[in-house]
Amino acid sequence: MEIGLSHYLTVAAMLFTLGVFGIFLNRKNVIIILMSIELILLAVNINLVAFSAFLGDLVGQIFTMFILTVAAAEAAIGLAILVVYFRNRGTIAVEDINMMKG
Amino acid sequence: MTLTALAFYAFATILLASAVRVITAKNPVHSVLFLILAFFNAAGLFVLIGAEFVAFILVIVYVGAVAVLFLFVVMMLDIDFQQLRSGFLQNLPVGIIVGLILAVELVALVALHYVQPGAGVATAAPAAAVSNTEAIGRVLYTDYVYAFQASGLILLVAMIGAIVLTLRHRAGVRRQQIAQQLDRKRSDVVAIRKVPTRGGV
Amino acid sequence: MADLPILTLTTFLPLVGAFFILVIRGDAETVARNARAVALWTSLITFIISLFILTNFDPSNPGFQLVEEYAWLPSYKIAYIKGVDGVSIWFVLASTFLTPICVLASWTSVEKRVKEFMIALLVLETMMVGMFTALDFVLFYLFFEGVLLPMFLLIGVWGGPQRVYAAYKFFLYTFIGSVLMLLAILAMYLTTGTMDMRVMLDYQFASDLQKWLWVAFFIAFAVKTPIWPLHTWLPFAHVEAPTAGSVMLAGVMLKMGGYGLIRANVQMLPVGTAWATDFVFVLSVVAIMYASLVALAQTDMKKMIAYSSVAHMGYVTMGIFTMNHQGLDGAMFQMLSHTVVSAALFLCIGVAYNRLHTREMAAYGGLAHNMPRYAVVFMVFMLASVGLPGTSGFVGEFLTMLGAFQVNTWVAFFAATGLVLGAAYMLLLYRMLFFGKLDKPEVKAMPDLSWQEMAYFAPLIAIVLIMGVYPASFKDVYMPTVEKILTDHQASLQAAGLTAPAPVQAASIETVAPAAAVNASEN
Amino acid sequence: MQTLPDLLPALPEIVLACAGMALLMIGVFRGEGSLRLVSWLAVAALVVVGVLLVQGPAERAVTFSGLFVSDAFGIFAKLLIVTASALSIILSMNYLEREQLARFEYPVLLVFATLGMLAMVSANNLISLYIGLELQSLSLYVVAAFRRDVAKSSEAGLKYFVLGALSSGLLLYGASLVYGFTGTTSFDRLAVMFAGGATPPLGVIVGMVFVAAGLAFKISAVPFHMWTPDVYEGAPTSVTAFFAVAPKVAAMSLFIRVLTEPFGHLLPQWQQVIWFCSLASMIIGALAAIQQTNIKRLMAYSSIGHIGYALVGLAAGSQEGVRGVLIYLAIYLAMNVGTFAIILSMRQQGRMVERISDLAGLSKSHPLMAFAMAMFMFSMAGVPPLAGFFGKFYVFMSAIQAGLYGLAILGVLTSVASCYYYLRIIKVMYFDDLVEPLERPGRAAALVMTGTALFIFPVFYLFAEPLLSGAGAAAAALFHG
Amino acid sequence: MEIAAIFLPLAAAFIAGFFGRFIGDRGAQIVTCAAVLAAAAISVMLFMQIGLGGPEAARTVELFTWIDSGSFEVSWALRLDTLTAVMLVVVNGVSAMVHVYSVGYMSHDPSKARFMAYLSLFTFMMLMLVTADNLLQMFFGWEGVGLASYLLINFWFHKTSANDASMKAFLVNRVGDFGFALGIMAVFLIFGTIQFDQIFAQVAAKADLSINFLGFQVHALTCACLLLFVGAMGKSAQLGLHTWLPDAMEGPTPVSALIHAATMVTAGVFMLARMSPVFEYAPAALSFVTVMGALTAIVAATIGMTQFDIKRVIAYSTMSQLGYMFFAIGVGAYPAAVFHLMTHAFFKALLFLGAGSVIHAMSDEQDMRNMGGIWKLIPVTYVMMWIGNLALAGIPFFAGYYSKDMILEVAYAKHTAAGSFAFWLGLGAALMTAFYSWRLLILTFHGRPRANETVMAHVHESPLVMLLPLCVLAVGALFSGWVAYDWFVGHDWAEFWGESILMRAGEHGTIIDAAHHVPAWVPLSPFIAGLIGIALAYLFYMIKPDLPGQFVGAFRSLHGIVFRKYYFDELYNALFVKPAMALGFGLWKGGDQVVIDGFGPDGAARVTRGLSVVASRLQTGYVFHYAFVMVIGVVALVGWFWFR
Repeated sequence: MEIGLSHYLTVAAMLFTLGVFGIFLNRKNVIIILMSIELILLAVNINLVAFSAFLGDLVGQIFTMFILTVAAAEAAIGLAILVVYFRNRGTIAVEDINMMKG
Repeated sequence: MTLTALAFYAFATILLASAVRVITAKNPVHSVLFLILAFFNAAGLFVLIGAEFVAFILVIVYVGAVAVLFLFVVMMLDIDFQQLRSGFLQNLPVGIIVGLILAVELVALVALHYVQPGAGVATAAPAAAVSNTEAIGRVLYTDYVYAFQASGLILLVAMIGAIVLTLRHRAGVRRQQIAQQLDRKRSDVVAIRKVPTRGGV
Repeated sequence: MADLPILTLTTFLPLVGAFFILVIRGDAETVARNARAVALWTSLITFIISLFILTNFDPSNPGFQLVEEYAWLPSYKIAYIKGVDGVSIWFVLASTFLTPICVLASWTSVEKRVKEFMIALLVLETMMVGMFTALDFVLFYLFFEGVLLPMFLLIGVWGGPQRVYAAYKFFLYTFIGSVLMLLAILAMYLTTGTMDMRVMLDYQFASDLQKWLWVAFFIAFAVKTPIWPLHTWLPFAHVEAPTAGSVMLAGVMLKMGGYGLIRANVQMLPVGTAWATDFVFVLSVVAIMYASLVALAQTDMKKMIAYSSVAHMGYVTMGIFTMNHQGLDGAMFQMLSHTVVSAALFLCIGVAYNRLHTREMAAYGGLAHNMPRYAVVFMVFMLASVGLPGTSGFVGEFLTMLGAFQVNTWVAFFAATGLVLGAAYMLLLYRMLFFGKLDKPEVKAMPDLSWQEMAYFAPLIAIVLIMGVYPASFKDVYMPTVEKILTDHQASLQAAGLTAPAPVQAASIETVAPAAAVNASEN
Repeated sequence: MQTLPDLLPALPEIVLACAGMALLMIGVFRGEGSLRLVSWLAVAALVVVGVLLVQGPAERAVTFSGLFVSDAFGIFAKLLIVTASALSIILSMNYLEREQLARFEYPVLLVFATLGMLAMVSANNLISLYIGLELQSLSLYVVAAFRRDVAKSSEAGLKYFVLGALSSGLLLYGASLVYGFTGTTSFDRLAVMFAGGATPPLGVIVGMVFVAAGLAFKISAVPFHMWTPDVYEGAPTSVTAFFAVAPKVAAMSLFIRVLTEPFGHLLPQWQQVIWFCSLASMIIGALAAIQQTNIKRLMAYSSIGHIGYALVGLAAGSQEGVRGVLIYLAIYLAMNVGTFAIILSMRQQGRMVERISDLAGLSKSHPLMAFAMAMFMFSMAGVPPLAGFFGKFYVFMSAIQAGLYGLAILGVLTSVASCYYYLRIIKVMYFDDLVEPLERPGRAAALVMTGTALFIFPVFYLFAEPLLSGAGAAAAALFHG
Repeated sequence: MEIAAIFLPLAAAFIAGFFGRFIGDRGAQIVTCAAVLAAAAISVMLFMQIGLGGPEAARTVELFTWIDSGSFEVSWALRLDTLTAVMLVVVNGVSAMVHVYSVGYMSHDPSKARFMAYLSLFTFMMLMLVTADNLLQMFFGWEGVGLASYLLINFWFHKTSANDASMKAFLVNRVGDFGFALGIMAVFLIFGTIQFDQIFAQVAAKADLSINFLGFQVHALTCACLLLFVGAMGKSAQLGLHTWLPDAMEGPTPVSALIHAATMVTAGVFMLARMSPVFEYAPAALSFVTVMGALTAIVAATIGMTQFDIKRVIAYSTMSQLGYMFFAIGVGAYPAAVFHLMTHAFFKALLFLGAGSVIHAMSDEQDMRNMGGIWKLIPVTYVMMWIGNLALAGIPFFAGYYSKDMILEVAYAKHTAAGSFAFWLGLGAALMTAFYSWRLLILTFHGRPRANETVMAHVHESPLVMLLPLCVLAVGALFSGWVAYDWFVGHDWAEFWGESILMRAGEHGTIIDAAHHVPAWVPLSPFIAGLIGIALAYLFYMIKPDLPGQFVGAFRSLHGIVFRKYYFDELYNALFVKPAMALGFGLWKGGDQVVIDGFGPDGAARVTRGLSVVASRLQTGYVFHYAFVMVIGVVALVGWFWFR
């Protein structure tokens, strides 16, 4: 059985789903949410790289690199915000993040 | 079953399994470690598919920087893991249903509906003789210079942001002022007074 | 004067006055005094200028006159077009005529925030005049809705205890009605490619489209008019509004609905009109009887007059949709008459309210003893409201019923019950206020009309009587237009392949004895 | 040999980027207390950019290997963005100083955010789209949490960040699908591919939906709006003022460009999506706002509603529709900036207040301010004769033209419902009694509120035509072929 | 000249009403009396000129256009023909007497000027009514007199009972006017005009038309006539719409004399006479008129026998006499009706003014049970009342004899079921008329005094200014029948009436001609009935004063019904007034507030608020919920494309 594009895409799709799943099922720890986001981005990257390879087109890989760059920056900012939040509230439990609602 | 297939399934399985652990692990430290594992496996997949450069970047940038940063923050925040332990998932059933629908939609999409786009789309098709890394290098600073520069700005913003948000000048924190220390003269600091005896202070 | 853009001048002069009031500075007393003076003079000058509209108007010409046209938003084919014809001219004058009266009526009764009050009043005038003179649909809509803003504030800031509810209800109710009209206007624009109402008047819209458009316009104007069952905002708005607000509301704003019905529904959408005539008849008749009965049950005098307005406007809608000479003519006249009479009645109530600060009828009684002048004034308007022949109220009411009788005797029959019911509640009101023993000390202390009050009642009385005895003085101005509307209506119905809904109509329009209405039987 | 790309079309962006870095340096070297200087310099830079935009060539120019496009549409949108940014920087200075937030990074971050927005508007490729979007978003995440010692602010930042990252993920996933199913990320090529009129593969459509979802998040269209109220409430008010306008305009412009240029021929496919989002936004915006007591939160729902109306024009998918949206955005900008100028002036006894009831009796203590606010509220409600009406007017016109009768009817009905809460503010200001007067507004705020108020009423009336024709040209640029 | 006759009272009313304060009470009295007297003099001259000058003297004076709407054209105009001339004399004549009388009667009232103004205003309105050359102007006068009546009944507006009575009068009249207005519309629909000349010219041609009224295909002229008759019923207090008339006695007595006896209430008769050319072609309508008239005559007479208020008795008598006039019209004898109208005006005004004089003498006491034994104290009044009653009872050679006999004769001569019905009822009513007339006389003037002593001490004859009008009217009551018999219904009638009244000839010529050929017992019967009535009254109240009590005791239930006026007021209250109020209240609270507002604006607002609570609850504040919503959104949208 030849490993084709669909296999990669399926893996990516499942990974993406897991990432999404992680975000909205997690109630305890914001960091997990940030990691879920990393999973989503990873899924996107797998998708892009797989497409790129099977299309014989480099754009996907270039795109992936930019995504990696931006994701790193995003992680930095996300963690910074998290730290600020933690300093203010002394918790990072997702359930506690609801001072504002309605 | 070829070796590639075997490798693919191995990487893919470990990748997904560790992803599951990432979101289910009770201890965030474990989550981070599983995340790193996932990254490694994804890099493996990239290598399998022939995208070495991206794979390296993934390992270097992600595992080396991002994941470690996560770990660092997790450690730093000093969270009471016991408190965080108890279960998630109040709306698990609905969540699972939605998640399953999403998975089915996406998987079915790529598995059943994939059509190779028409020919003649490859703009930056790597020449046969050129390695993956070189091919990327050729376009990254030419065709994609705009995006490259812009992502530089993004990193700059991230830097500014991180500093703005987390850097604090604490009042009353004493710092070592070497020049000042060296510059100190005895006369500035020590005053000798004659104390009369039995007079009290 | 003829060369000046009189209509524009009339429209925006109050705004200029409002601006001057805005920049008045000084201590509260001075500001109030100056604001009143400026408002009075501005509105008086506006009224005088608006009289030139009348003198420059050629009554024999049924089309639009004094037309002013400027490019405004050419990229959307929206222009600044103004003009008057027989249908609109009186409403312009009514607006400019009532505003100074309102200023006078608020002279002493409005004590807080006089400056803002006068500004709101003048802005209101601009909006009303603008609406009646607009010939571009966007302009029309702008002014039509623009009326809501000052009125909302008038009710909300200077109103009675329930003013907030009333203001909201008024605003949202009328707003929801007119947004649908906006869509209809857009649809018409997209069909004709212009916002020029003159073009739309001549345009033959597709029959199916006409019905939809008709419904949209009708809802908007039915709320404004108001037609049962879309009337419930009116009692609250009237009751809570300050006197000037009620006067403007009853005097002019309700006429916007009637004017719109004639202008848009009848003139532009003849097929829709023919299609919906019976429906409107039912609503009108229900309005007349229902509102009259409800008025009978009121103890608050403003509310009673408010419900009487609903009933009287029921005659208007009924008259309009008879689409015969007497009906349409009567509807126009009824609107004019109602303008004066209801405005005057609210002013009358204002007189009592200013002295005793209650609108409960039971709180009064026996006023005829100590306020004979007031009693006479009120009596005149009460009788006009009842529709006594010789007053303005009779002519319109009778003509509309006469028109309706030719179309459908049921309609006329039920409408005529309004004669009885209308008399019942008005007499009840008058009796509660003026008759009986004068035994309440605070009522006894009420002084009779001041000269200032007489000054604004006198012209109103004169108009009521002139309209009643020699209606031609008012009718001649719009008759050619009414005739043109009717002939156009027939022509477009024929063009659409529809004959007139009833042979009666054709007969009465051709000024032949309506023998066709009466089937010769062999006996 | 590779030649230097044509930089001229991107001149405004380049200038702004350089200016941003220069401002950063100035701030760093001058240290504390340089907020005002940096802010004014930032404003100056934005003005320069504005001038460059106006003076620059209006015809379509593509550069940076097709990653970047400059056209009349972009220029129109960028002008709006630059204006909004400049005004919000002006408005924020006083606020920041009084709230002990006077740090020079703030204007710098706003400049970078603005730069990101300009890049978004000019994106001609999914990659440049993403990069621009992230440049903007990252800056905004930071400023949302800018008031780092206040829990609400950091919560706002956190929520915004988490959901923003999720939306980026969605967008990227969609982009990857589009790329995979078509083989290209270039807008021009995508447009050519779909020009045939054949039904595209499902993958493209799904990808497009994901991309649309990502962008809908940025404009806070329902159901991707959930972050908006919390972030608006939690973020520092000056940030909220900024959020309410510039990013909305940018994201909306980008949304328009994406849907009309590369996916322009897929109108039948995305029309329903936009139809749904539009309707849902109008309804949620109108309904949820009624319950609010916090004026910032109210403005959040109001902006959701407004986006719904703007989307009505987009749902029409026609040149007229786009034109309507652009006009809507321009008017929306004026109303919002003006309103926030007033909200930023809501101070009692030296502290900010943000409850609606704090406005009670404003018409007595500050009649002109109350009047301006009333104008803004009526305008937002879309009551003629204020400019807000014209915004709705044009979008609904295009909706009817496109046959979207149901959307138009429901739209106008929700506009009545939304009227309810706008009227409530007026009611509080005019009908309620004065409890405690607000402090006098600062000069900058007063100027801005006067200016915008004048714009939405007399100025717009007399000089609307240039705006309308400008929007017309901008819309035409998108439908060039 | 004719303009002066009509507008002098208006001018007087205006002056007295608005400038009463400046010219004083005396001035107002002088102005109004002078104006009306002058008008009366002119009226007599006009009568000479037109009534006696032959048909060619009839003319119409156009003043100016009133309403002009398409084919609907109405002018203010004065139509002067014999009918009008007769009415002018009656109206102006009686009015002048009442004006003069009022000067004395109202001498203690503080608002004399107002009273005189109202009276003059009424006179003007009545004149407008009778000179109308079209239905609408008649309607103007019609409503105008209603207004004046309203004002005058309510003259003492501090009295609640007067308030009630005036409102009732206005409203009941409005019910009639409702029919009148519809009738005018029907006439317009049929003839295309409402001008009398033009209508009359077309009647014959339109005789066979039918019209769709309220879904029924009915004979056009009958329909129009019946509608007009509803108007007449209201104004002339015919059975069904009569309830206001007795209550109207709340007004000052001169008012009752002028308005509620002599002039206004006869407007219905006048209108039907005026419309005679149309009614002649609507026999079914005429039959209805006959029956209604006859019923009114008898019912009113029965009630009149039981009442104790002196004015009410006369009021019921008026109603009864109006019934006579109507059945005369019903059988087609318009001249007879107008004849009775004229004579009745004189003797009924005389009776009322006499009653006023009695009341004046008795210090405003109206209940006959508190009178008695005063005939020596006020002899002139006593004589006047005798004259009036004799005329009323139809005793030969008094005015009433001629007219009432004539009416009964024509009813008999009609030889139809309705005619005979009317004849026999009329005969019965004549008996009762005589009975209650003498009951009134005896109770008021004879027997022992039942008033208290202070009242009795003050009993005095009225001043000359009051007695003089009485005398003038008495002359009318004595001689008007005899003088006018030949003109009105005698051998000169055709020449006298000219074209102002149309009667179609039957087999014996017109009905008037036929009436001259009835059997001899017919003209005698009313006289005999009258004598029996007088005798009974004498028996009951003079000879055996306890007989009435026994009688009432024997027929308690019957008497109860009659005494309570057949429960019309109660019935109407229960049937119309209360339900209307209840309905109004119900529609207001239930219809407006619960249904319309509940399902309309308030309901919408409530639903909106409810939804808004739901909408803001969706905003939980939890970031995972937000993400969840986003994901659901995406899944749904994608799913939609999947399953589209």
